[in-house]
Amino acid sequence: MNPAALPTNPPVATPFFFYLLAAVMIIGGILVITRKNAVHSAMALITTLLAQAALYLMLYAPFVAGVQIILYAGGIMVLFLFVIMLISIERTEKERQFNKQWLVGIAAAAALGGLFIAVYTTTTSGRTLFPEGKLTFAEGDNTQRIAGLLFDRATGTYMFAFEIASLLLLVAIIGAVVMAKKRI
Amino acid sequence: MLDISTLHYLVLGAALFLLGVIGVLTRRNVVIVLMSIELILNAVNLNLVAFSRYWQGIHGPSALHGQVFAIFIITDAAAEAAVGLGILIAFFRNKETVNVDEVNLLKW
Amino acid sequence: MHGVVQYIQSYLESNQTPGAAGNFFWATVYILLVFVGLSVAVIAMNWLERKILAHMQVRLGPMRVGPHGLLQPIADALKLLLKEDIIPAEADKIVFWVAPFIVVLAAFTVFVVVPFGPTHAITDMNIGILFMLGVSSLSVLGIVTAGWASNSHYPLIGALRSSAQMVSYEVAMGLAVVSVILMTSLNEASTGTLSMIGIVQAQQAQQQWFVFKFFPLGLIGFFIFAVAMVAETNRAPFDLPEAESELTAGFHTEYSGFRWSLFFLAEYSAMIAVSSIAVTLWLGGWLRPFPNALQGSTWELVFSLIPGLAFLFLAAMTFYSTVRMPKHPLFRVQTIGLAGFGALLGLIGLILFIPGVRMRVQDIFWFSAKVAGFMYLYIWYRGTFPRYRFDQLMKVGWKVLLPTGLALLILTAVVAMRSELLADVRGVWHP
Amino acid sequence: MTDSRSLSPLDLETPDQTFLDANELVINMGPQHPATHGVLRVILRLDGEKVMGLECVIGYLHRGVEKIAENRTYTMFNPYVDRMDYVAAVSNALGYCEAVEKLLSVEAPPRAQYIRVILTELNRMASHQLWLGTHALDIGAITPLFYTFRDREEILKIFEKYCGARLTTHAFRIGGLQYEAYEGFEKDVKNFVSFVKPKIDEYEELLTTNRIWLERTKGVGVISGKDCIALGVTGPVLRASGVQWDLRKAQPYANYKNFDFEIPTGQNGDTYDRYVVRMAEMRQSLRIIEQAVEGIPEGPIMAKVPKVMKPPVGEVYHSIEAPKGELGYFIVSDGSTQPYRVRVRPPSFVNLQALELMCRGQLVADVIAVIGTLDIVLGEVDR
Repeated sequence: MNPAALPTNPPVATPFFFYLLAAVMIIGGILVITRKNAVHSAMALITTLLAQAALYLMLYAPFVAGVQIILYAGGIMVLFLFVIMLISIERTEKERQFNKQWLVGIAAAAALGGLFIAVYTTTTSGRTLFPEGKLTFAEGDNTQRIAGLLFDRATGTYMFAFEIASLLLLVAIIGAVVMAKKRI
Repeated sequence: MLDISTLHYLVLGAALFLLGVIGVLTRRNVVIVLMSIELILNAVNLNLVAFSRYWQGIHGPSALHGQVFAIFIITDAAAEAAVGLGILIAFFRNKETVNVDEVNLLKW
Repeated sequence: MHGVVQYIQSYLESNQTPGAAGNFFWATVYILLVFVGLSVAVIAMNWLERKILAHMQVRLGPMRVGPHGLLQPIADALKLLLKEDIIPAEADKIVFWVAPFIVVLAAFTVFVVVPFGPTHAITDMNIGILFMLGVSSLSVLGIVTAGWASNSHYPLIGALRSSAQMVSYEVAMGLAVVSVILMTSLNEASTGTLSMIGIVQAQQAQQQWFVFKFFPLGLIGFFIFAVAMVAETNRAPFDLPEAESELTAGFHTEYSGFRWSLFFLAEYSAMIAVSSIAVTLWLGGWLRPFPNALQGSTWELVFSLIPGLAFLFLAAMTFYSTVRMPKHPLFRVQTIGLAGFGALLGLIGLILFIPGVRMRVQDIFWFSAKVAGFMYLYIWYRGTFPRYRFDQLMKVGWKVLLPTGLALLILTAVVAMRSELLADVRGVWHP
Repeated sequence: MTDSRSLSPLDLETPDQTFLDANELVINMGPQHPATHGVLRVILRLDGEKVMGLECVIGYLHRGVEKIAENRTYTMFNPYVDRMDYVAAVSNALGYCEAVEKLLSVEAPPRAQYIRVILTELNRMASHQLWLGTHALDIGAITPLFYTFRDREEILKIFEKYCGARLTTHAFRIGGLQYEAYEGFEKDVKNFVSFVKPKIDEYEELLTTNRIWLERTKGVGVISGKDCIALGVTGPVLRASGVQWDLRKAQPYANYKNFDFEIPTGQNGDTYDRYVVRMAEMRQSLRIIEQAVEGIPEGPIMAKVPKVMKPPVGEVYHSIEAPKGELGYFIVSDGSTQPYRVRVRPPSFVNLQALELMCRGQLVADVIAVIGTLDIVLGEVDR
């Protein structure tokens, strides 16, 4: 048995992991919108986000998965928790959790869901969207290719958008500081 | 079990999207509303990355536009969360509450 | 059975990490091995910290449980496990229960991508360093929720402090890391990589540890990381979240027994984790010292003998203290125990001389030795420095490390650009 | 910030308007807290980490020492004073004995005076070493504590050899000393002086130029000399604010005018200056000890005092410079064998009043540093 005989990139147990992660995400999502306590909601959302990062890995998008973990779970959610701790939540926990239009809201969401179902069932190509389901890519160059789309002089379609995004972040920083500061 | 197709991801994305919409429309707590918005953005991201996977299957490994979009949306989400939570803190400081229902004046 | 032996043989001869080999079973075994080794390292670290700190402070440290207190960590662990697990009545029970596990999971998961050698890693991820930074930043979630769930003021302040601290130091840390990633793109075979193994291989290919690359740029990046990683792991002099003189114990004030020991475990494995990042990124990972200056089969042989010699030296020291033990019957058990420990060390040393093992293990040895150096630094800091105040900590993070990191990144990019252009002229670099 | 420096009493009802009160936090620091030096309880009102106000709650260690004095004879009360400032028991005893001696109009013989000075200054060293160790520990440096305790041990050994006790020594008697200095006392003291001199440099090496130490102590807990005088703050805290006031020079007692020493002062009145002043005081103490041990005269160690002390009716106030500040004893005699009233002016208690002024507007970590730099002993605060 030589090293070359070792299996390379064997198929992962894709359906099993997909359903597992999907279940985690759905349950997490439901918990997010039903918990009284905002910290519990945040924890559920973190679980959802991490499961989604794992799904990204299954979709051969490792870089997006890494960004998801580092930015969403490590950055944005910490910000959320930080704010939840700054504001006292004891009072809101005892109050009514849903607003008066909850019925309308759910009805609207149901209509939207119906629309989705209608679209998905009528589309003929629906079930065959992954024609090369078994195809695997070398993950090795995913990051490089994304970088190429973002930065490269020749293939960089999104260079301008990238700069705009940095501007957006700058504006957001200033806005957040202006909003949150007690007295400027 | 069936092989997982793009549709599976789309359905999952749609479900998360709907959950987010329900959260935004029905909850009173601003923090949870913001979290629901994050949920919606993530549902979109999931779709985009799934499309990117599909596109890669057709056009080869360089067709990563969906993933680039997803990265932009994550950037957006960070900006949105920062500003939203900043507004939330300012609001809480003045009103001592985090209920959207009570944001019914143009001034405070 | 034969198949298993064959598999091990083929693994030893292959150039793949166990994860890359894709076999579920063996990957699991390797994960278990790494985690057991990590736990042992944490236990050893506990003992070493107490002894080294004690000797810095003109005292002896643990001396009672086992010879020279060797069994003290085990006694501590037993005590913690047997202690009553108190959950405060007003605490948020679920979150209180979950928080320590988040911290431990985050600290342990990082080791999935730590390269102990070119083939000694659980897996080699394309986004290794990104994954490591991301997962280690998850531990702040556990700390924040632990502080909040305790429903008590000191833990809450500790949690707020730690979240602010960890988030701000992550920025400087990331900038230092990015400068290294730029450096990886400069060898003639590769186009830059985020993979932990790839980074070390880039250093190998460039015949240079990145700490010396573009002197002094690599050194500056290394210093930024070395400061940020201390703050990241909440250790002295940045141990504000658990500053005992101010906040009693910070975020884990209300924790006791097993749950507290989980925080302890996580803290020490996080220390080892960030030290491994530093070692991988700047100090050449598993590469032996002087990879470029001292080449040739003779030097290879000399350096491959060092692990065994180091263990034999430790064994000799142990035997020396065995001889120095008092000859009183009361100390007989301890003397025998110490001699046994010395014999164990000597045996390991001898095993390390076997050629097959020798070549296979020296990667792990050099990696661990470098990490151990960092661990000693941690203890040294703790013995020497007073604690920063919170605003000063933030000042160091945002006003010193962050601008330095940005300048470093730009400078590195400029310098790297120049050498890349040169490489382009030579026709070896291709995008 | 300007009003926080004034001496207005803390108003807990209306919050300071420069802060918004949306997330004001009230923290109960102590009585069980690692850094309040015993059982001090500090109620902190915080805005984030900023101290908006604080209130000290004391009395957890109250033993009624002053009341006990009214039921004890003058001699019997002598050991009780050791229990007030238990890290500087010798100084307490010196103040008490001198006060009663003043009441009785006797004076201790010169030899006794010299030995008293040596022991008191040794005790000042011990007290300052303990302060340094715990203060550095509060600020996060754990190692100085072990160094100072190692060296303080040598002082305690001398005490033990002299009178058999290490901490609550009961070394002095009214009218002089009970015990002659033991064989080799002078040699021990000289050895100690030459032993400890490089050790003080060692402490300074660890801290004085340490960047973190400077950042943690400079400009922290500033108090002006005027405020010190207004609050009655004495000792190193007062001297660090630039007021050159030391009772050993200002109202010389117990032979101190025979010795040549300086009064170290600071300018800024911050924690760092107090640290520098105390370090300099240790060196000055060593100077005094050196001079005293060279010049111990021969002679009796006990003045003529009656077996049953019945001081004449009257009152006396006598104060000495204890390690922590002015330690005063006000004794009223009704002519009986027991004092009618003993009132102690403890330096720690008075200095503690300055805490609120020094901490307002600073951060939580500074409160700890300031409590440490005030060098309080709760036994003395509560009595």
